[in-house]
Amino acid sequence: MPLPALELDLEVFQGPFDLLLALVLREEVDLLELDLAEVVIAYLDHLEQTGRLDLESTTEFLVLIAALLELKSRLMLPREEDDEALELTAPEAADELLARMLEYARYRAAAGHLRGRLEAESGFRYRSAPLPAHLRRASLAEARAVYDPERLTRALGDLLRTPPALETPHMARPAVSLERRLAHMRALLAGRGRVSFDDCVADADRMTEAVTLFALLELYKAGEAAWEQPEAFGPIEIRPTERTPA
Amino acid sequence: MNELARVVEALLFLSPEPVSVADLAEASEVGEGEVVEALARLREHYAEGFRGVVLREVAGGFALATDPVAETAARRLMARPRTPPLTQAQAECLAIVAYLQPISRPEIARIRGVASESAVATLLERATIEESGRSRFGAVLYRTTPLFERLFGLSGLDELPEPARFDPSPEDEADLRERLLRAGEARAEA
Amino acid sequence: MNELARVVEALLFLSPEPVSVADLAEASEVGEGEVVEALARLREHYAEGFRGVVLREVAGGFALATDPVAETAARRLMARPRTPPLTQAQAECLAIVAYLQPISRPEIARIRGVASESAVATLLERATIEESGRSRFGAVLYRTTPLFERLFGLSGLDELPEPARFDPSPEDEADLRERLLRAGEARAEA
Repeated sequence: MPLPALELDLEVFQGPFDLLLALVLREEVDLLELDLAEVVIAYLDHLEQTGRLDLESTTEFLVLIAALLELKSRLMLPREEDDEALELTAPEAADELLARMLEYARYRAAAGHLRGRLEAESGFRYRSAPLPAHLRRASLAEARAVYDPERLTRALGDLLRTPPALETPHMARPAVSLERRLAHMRALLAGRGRVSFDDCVADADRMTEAVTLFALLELYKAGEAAWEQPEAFGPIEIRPTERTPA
Repeated sequence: MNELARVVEALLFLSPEPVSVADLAEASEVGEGEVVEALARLREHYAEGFRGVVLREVAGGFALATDPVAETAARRLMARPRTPPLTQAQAECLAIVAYLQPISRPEIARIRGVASESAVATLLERATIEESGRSRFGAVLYRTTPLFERLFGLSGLDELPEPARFDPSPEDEADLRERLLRAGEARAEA
Repeated sequence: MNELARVVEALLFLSPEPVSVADLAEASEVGEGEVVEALARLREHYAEGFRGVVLREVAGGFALATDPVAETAARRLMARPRTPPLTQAQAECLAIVAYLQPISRPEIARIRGVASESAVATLLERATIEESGRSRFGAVLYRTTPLFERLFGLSGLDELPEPARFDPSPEDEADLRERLLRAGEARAEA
C-alpha cells in the first residue's frame, strides 16, 4: 500500500496521510493538536482491511510516525530558560522531519547497494582449512599482552544475564512483552490490592517502564484498574476495580 | 613463476585471512616492491576466467578464493550453507554502521526510526560488525570487521561509494517537497 | 583449462581433506572418467617445481598442498600471533572456555544459546584455545593455552578477574557453570 493512500479521519484533520504531513510541514496543522495514536490506529485498520503487509511502506510509516512522535514530545516538553537545546520551533521541527526522511532514504539506498554487493560476492569462497599441524603453533616468544582480561569478564557477565525475552515478527522486536507486563500487574493487583506505579517497575529499565505504562492503559481500558496521580510527577496509585478477574 | 611468486602463492593458500603486502614482505624477507611485483605475476596466472581459483584484493590484503564457476559443485561438496542473505533491516543497520562508524545502537535506531536490536544482534553474531568501545554517554559503539570487507569484496572501507551518491537528486528532493505542498494546496481549495 | 578442470581445482582448493575421484565426480555431476581427465590437466598446471602449490595424490584422493619452497616463509608468517580485536562471539566463547575449562563445544553452544562453530574455529586457529581430551560422552573438550595467558597478560589462570563486577546477580550462589547454562537455555527459548 503506498502511504498516500492512507485516508485519515481525525479530530483535527481529514484526508490522506501525505497531505497531513504537508500540512504539518507548513504548520497549517498544529502537531500539538494532532492525536498521533489515531493516525496509528487508522493505519492499523487500513492494514487489516487490505489484508496484506507491505514491509516497505510499513517501514516508511514507522519512520514518519516515530519522527512525528519525537517532535511532538519535544514541543510538549516544558521549556527551560537556560536550555536552548530543547527549544524547537515549529519550522525547525518541520525542517528536521524532512531532513530525517532524507537521511533514512540515504541509508535505505546504501543498504540496497550492500545487498547487491553481497549477492555479487556470493560465488567466491575462501579457504578455511586448518593450518598443517607443524605450522599451527604461534610462537610464545613473539606474544605480547594485547588483550584486556576484563573483556572476558564482561562477556561472562553478558552471558549470565537472562533476557527479558520474547519474539515478535520482523521489525520492531521489543525486549519487553506487553502480555508479561500485564500479567505482572494483574498479579500485583490481585496480591496487594493497591499498588503504586513505582512498585510495578521496581528496578526496571526504561523500556520496561514504558511498556508497563502501556499495560496500565490497557488495564484501564478493559476496566480492570483505575489510577490516581494527585500531583504532577507524584506517585501514581493504582487500584483494581470490581471487574478485575479473580 | 619465480621463486618469490611461488612463496607468495603458498602463503596466500595457507593463510586463513587476507594477508597484507607488508606481512608478505616480512615473511618472505624481501622488500614490499618485490612482493607487489610477485603479486602482479600471480595475478596474471590467476586471471579471472581461466582458473578455478582467483586472486582477490580484500580487507586490506590479498587472498585466494574460488571462482563462482565452481559455486554449485562447491555447495554440493561442502554441504555448508553460504552466508545467508541480509534482511532489509540487517542491510540498513549494516549500511549505517559502515558509513557512520563508530556508532551506537540508539543512533542507529534514531536513523531507522525503529528499534534495531535483533538486526544488530544478528550482525554481531555473524561477525560483520563488532563492538568498538563506548560513547561518552556509555552506549556501546559498533564498527565493521575485516570479515565484513571480505564478504562484501571490499579492499577497504574507502571503497564504499560516497553516501551522497544514494541521496535523492536535488530534483527528486524538490519534487518530494512540491508534491507534499501541492497536496496541501489542493486540500486548502477543497 | 576447461570448465571441469576449473571446478575440480576449486573443490580441491576448498577442501581441508583429500577428495576422492568419486566425490569430485558426484559434486561436479559428471562421470569419474571425466574427473580423471580433468585431474590430468590440473597435474600439468601444478607440475612440481613451478608453483607454490602442488597437486598431491594421497591416501583417499587428491589434495592441494604448499610446496616446501615456502616452508620458511610460512613459518615466519604463522609464528606471529594474530591478534585482531575479538568479536563478541569470540570473546564469549573464550570467556566460557577460560572460566569453565575443560568444556565441550555443545556446552558452549548451550550457554551462548547459538551455534558457535565459527568462533571456536577461529580461537583454535589463533591458538588461544586447544583440545584437551574428550568428555565421557565423547565430545572434544577445550582449554586455554599458554599463549592465551600471554596475550591477556596473565601469569596464571588464577589471575582471571572475578566475574562479580559484571555479574548481573552476584547474590546468586549457584555454581557458575550451572548459572551460565540456565541463562543460556532461557536465551535459547526467548
